[in-house]
Amino acid sequence: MIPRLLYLPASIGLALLVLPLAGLLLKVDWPALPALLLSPEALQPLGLSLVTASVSTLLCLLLGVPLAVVIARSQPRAAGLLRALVTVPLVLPPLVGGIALLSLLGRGGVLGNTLELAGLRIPFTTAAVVIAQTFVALPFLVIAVEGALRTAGIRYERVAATLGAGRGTVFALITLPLVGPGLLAGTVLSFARALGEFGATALFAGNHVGVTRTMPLAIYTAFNGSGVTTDQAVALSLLLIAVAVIILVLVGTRRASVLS
Amino acid sequence: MIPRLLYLPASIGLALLVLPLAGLLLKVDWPALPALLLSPEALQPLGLSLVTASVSTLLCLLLGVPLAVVIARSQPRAAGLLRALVTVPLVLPPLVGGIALLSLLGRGGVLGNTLELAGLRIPFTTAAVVIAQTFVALPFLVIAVEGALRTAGIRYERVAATLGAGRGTVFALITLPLVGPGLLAGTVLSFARALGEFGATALFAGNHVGVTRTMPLAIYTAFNGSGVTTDQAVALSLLLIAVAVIILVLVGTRRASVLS
Amino acid sequence: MTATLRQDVTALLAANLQLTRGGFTLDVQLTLAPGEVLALLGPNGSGKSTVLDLLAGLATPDTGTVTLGGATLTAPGRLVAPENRAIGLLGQEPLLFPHLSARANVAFALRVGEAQLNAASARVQADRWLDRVGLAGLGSNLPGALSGGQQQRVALARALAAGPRVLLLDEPMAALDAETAPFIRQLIREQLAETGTSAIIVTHDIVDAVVLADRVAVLHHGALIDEGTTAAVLAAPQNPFVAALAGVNLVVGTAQDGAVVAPDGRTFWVRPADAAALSPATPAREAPGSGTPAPAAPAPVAAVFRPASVVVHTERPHHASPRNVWSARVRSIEPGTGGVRLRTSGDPEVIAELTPAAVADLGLQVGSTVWLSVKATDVSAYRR
Amino acid sequence: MTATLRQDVTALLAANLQLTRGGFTLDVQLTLAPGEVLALLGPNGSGKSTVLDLLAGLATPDTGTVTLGGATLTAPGRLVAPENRAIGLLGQEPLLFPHLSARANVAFALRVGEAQLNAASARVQADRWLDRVGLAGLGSNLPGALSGGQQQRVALARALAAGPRVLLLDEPMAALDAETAPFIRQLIREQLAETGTSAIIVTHDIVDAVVLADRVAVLHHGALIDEGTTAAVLAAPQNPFVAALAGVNLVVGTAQDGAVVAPDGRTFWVRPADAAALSPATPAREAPGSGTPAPAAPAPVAAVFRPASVVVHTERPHHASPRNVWSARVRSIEPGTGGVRLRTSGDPEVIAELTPAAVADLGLQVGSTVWLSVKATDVSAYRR
Amino acid sequence: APSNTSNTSNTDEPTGQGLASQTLSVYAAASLTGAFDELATLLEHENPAFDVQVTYDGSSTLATQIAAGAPADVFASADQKNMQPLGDEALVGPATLFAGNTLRIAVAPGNPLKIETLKDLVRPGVITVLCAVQVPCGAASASLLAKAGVALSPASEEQNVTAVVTKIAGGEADAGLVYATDVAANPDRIQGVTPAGADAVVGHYPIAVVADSAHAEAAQAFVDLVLSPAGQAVLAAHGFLAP
Ligand SMILES: Nc1ncnc2c1ncn2[C@@H]1O[C@H](COP(=O)(O)OP(=O)(O)OP(=O)(O)O)[C@@H](O)[C@H]1O
Ligand SMILES: Nc1ncnc2c1ncn2[C@@H]1O[C@H](COP(=O)(O)OP(=O)(O)OP(=O)(O)O)[C@@H](O)[C@H]1O
Ligand SMILES: [Mg+2]
Ligand SMILES: [Mg+2]
Repeated sequence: MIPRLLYLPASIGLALLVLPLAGLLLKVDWPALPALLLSPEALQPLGLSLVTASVSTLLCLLLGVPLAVVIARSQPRAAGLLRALVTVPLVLPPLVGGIALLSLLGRGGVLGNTLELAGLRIPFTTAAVVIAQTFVALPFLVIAVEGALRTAGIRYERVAATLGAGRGTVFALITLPLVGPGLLAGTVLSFARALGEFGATALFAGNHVGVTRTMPLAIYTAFNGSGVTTDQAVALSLLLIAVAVIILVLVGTRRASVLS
Repeated sequence: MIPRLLYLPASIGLALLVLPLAGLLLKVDWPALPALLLSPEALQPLGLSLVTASVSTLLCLLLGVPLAVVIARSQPRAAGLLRALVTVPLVLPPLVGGIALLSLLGRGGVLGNTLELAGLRIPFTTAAVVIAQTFVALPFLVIAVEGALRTAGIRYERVAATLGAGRGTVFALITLPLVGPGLLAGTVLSFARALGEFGATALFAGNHVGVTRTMPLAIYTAFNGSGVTTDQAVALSLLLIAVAVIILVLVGTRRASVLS
Repeated sequence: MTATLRQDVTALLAANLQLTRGGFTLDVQLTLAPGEVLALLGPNGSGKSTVLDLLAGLATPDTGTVTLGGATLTAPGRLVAPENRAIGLLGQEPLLFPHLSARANVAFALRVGEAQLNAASARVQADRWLDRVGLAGLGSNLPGALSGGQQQRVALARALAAGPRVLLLDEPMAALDAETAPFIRQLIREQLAETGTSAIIVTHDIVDAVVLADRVAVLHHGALIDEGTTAAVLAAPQNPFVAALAGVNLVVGTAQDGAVVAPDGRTFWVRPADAAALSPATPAREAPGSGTPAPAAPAPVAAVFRPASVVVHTERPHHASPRNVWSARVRSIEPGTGGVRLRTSGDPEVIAELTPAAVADLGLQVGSTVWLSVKATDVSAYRR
Repeated sequence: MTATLRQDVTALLAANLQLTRGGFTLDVQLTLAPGEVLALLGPNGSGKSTVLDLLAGLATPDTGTVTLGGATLTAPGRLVAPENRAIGLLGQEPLLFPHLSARANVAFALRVGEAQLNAASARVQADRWLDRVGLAGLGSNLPGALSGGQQQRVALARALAAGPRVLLLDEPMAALDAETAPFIRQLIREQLAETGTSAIIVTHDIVDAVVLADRVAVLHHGALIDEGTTAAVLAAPQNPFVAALAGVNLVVGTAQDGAVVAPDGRTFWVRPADAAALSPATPAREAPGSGTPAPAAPAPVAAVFRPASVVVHTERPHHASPRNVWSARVRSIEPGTGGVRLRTSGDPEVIAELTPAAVADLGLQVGSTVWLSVKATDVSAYRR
Repeated sequence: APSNTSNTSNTDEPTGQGLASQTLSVYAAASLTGAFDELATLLEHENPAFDVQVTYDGSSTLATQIAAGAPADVFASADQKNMQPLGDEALVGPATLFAGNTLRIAVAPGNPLKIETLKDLVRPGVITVLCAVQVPCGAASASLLAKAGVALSPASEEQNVTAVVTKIAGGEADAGLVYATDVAANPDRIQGVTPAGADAVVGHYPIAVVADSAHAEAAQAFVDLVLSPAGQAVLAAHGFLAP
């Protein structure tokens, strides 16, 4: 059922996404790779990245799914406005996201001052990493799930209601399963975005080994380290990509089996 | 039809996305703002950003929609793999995207060498900006449209075929309009992402006034110039956000009216 | 409206609904007594599904109210949510939850509906329900792996299993096969009677109305044009739709000397017993919405006769006893289950039913000119 | 299969299809002559919609072929795309394109189908089609703003407008109201005849088969169990489904001295003309799939009689002439369009139809024990 | 208070002796990477109780973070511009200049295009990249070019000097202006050419203890080490000039 004409642009699109990654492979110093990948400089940021990205994704689900429901079920005008608000963080250059978070939660920030009085300091902690990642990843989840909710429509929810099911039951047993594919897509997108997050984290959370140095920051550090070639940065990137591909393929296959 | 329990997390989610932006507003040097925003230092990058992001979005549509169709109509296994490949660029820290593009299209790159012989040089040109933006924005379009295609299903396409409609006709008159909302969401996402793109652009395209200095690069440059006060960077960010919000709301409202 | 006011005191469900959607306007008053089953009939697009949506709380009327057992469900500024109404709705499409098996679809209703069963007993009961609708063994099939009629039966089982106080069924027998339909009809009948559930059943099949309903109401262009027991409504069709449903010819015209004059001028003499009723002085059976007719206007009257009562001749019958004789052209000839049906020209068209042998003998073809006759004693009449 | 082979030479469409889906197995051979209209009947889930999907190219059989006018459409390793088959399909759901108005839905078929009209004339013609199906004025409505029956009519107009060589209609009359149905049936009939289109019509309404089809085929559990002219098939039902469709009682049993012995031992004497045919030596009307019966086995035979032929007594009739007399319990009493229908115990159950007055006179209730009789001359019989 | 802090901790006190094990956080400009890594090791060696963590980034990023309350103890900036506002706000103690840096023309190893002077940078066909004037190396480059009277329109104004090095090492650009220390740090990837007048343009690096530092004494110890002859020797080995 695929118009033959589409295969050409589809191939170009795929090539545009995949070939640069293949290009990276050519830059890898293969003999030195194994030692580097097993060094604490590689494994510690990787661990931190996986943990923070997972927590962020969870937060995205907890906050984003409800937000998506509210938007999807709002009047068109309100939904349009909410959707625009949710999309704005996407437009922010990563650095600006960091400035914005600092200006809210940093010393001198509106909320930051209050928190400081309560003895809580968020910036430059692992919590800051999670917040920065959630901030940048949340829009993906919301937009993806909202789209799925809208496409799924409310026909089945209405049927469930006429059978006597309360809203919570309908949400858990009907709505969520029906938007399963969209939810999974949104989760994948936001996990990927959280895993790759660099800009806002760099400014808002800093770059402290073991605390806030996630994989992207480790790559940045390796890249900026004078005297070090880009080799290390490329190797670390490769590691990040490999882990991401494994996770994505695992999820993708599970998703496929759910759908089929 | 919205379970009441969802309003709390939804509000927190929205606050997380919106409050940092509000925090930014507090950092603005309002009296100096109008002059700054009307200066060429602000308007030229804005113009360049809008032009390049629009072209990138167009490219995303041309390449991404076919790719999304191919994935959506593939066997589950193949689709899972393709989807994972398409998602990987999301994981890349922006800097690595830049390295990857350079290693492919740069002077020493695989394709770059060939292009060089043909007299084509891509880095440091506006074309490089567009390529970098397309590279980072394309996954959004593909994932969003693929999800919409999958949810829309093929029932109507099958009906159209039994009426005698060829694949191209079905695609243009049935498939595309049916995934309208998903397509619009994907377009918005990829435009937003292209507009905010900084990392890959900085490395792959460089930072040349009028040629490759897009708004995010201008913001970063301003940030480096003004240091701690960040006034100018914030002002420029504000301009970018304002333009983005206007575009998003306009599109969102149009989208709402299409849906209603 | 008279009918409504008459029943309000004993009504379980009472509704007064106004709604405009584009060019379509709905204005309906109806009531349902406890345990009563009402068949809601009407042509396509007359607003039947819309009425059910309004009753179930899935749509909001522009103005109007819905009350159930005295409690207000719908009123200006008030809309009790569908899940809190105890009104079930089986819509025109089965809409089985696509991610749940047939069994799980029914079990869902048993868990969230009146029964509030736990997961395990809901599964057991669901299988019993599937058995009752003739789908034993298909419980594990997802809706996509069920045929259209099988889906319809699961949806029906699900709606019945929810156990609401009032059940709204929108063409519940559509898509069912001829062998199954009577059993399912019987199942609905027994289930409603056993549980004392009131119901409104939308159907295009007069058999459903006859078997299932205590009373029928006929909707036309968003307004109720007739209401009463099935027999009464079918005996005196108020409009061509009801006549078609009853399978009779209906001539609406004006009264003249105990006969009915059709719009095209044909005069239909009617049986003596009814001829008197055509005189303006005698009050007719009151149709809902008719109110008190203005005495000055010529009262509209109707004549009704069965297609089988119409005799077809190729020449003008001189010696025959029928007083009603006219000529017409044959518009169409179709086989029917009761013989061959001839549709003949005129305003209104008249349908004659005769045996295939007769059609052959008379050499009838589409376009033939024929003479038709019907005995006055076969024509009943009434004031509208 | 004999029927298939017989017709192969003149067949426009010929299909031999095998498919297994979960517990369901389909194995069907069928042919369609040019201009022929075949009614495909069968209980829910017997595979009718599946057959149409396979013919239209929307599904692939496990094995088998489909040929149209000699060209192979489906074969191992070959599947001509639906859009290149010239086979139209109106599915069981209307599936109007939700983003296109009623007019645009029909116009789509006129543009991409046989007619290949340009946009402007497609719009004009589409409005004409909407007029023909009684929807003039609703052309601009989106499908969401149409009632169920209105959607069905648009879908039918769209399918007819595409002008395929073979048209497959899956319950095209479902959801239509009683007044409209005859007109739409006539429209389908005329359109198919005018354009010489061959068609297969799936329906649960025997009227559709009688009015529209030249021939009927009965599908049961994925296999064709009967085939022939409507009259022939209804006169000698091959199984309870067909009997239900024909509205008759069917007793399948073994032949004994010119009578039919039911599974529960009741003996049904049949009319003399048919009694001879029950003897094993006489060849019966050959049913498709029956092949040559093994001569040793007791040949299954069937007795058929109308519910109205069954007389109900409260005591054993001594003096009565009918040779067939038996007692049974009343299982259910339902009003029907032809009177009151009594379902009585036994294997098989027997339905009796009598007037409401008779029911009252006899004081019948569910559970009553009654005596039933039917005259041998009212019972026809045949070998299966 | 900040001004006192630097005075109370003295070099002649036994450095860090008797202090509990503590982690010292140094925020340093990216160009200091090699040298400060060595100095950190040196301090830890001298005083095993110290665990020195150095965070490298652009000076403006680091300054912004310190202003927002980042847990830094020492800040070493690549220019005065980013140190000044922190001092004005009393967020850091008094700053001391501890190193200088000069510019080099960076070219591909072997100098294939034979670039010897600043004027060669404007030769047709030569792709030159510079730091943006907003960052320290860019400001220095602008000043050097202005003094030499060369009007140069670079192919790109990079956000930091590493990007300039990367572009030249990767072959995207033919030449650029980088710090002498960058040339020293990347001997295999780029080659340095000293332009005339380079010594006249010196970038100055200030260092200061952060006012909020929880480890003020240790912080001062690090600053003292940097300023000590041993520290200066390390810096010189990495190509830095004396302040
Ligand atoms: N948005 C709308 N604009 C215009 N007309 C509308 C709109 N929505 C519904 N209608 C009209 O409302 C009428 C009532 O529809 P409804 O579905 O209630 O009919 P119904 O009696 O159930 O018919 P059916 O027997 O075909 O199911 C239809 O004539 C339909 O065209
Ligand atoms: N994936 C599957 N697994 C098991 N059974 C299936 C699957 N898909 C379809 N079936 C079965 O195939 C049979 C044929 O379905 P089909 O839709 O062709 O029936 P039908 O004759 O059109 O019935 P109806 O009159 O109800 O429309 C059904 O019994 C259905 O349960
Ligand atoms: Mg309806
Ligand atoms: Mg079917």
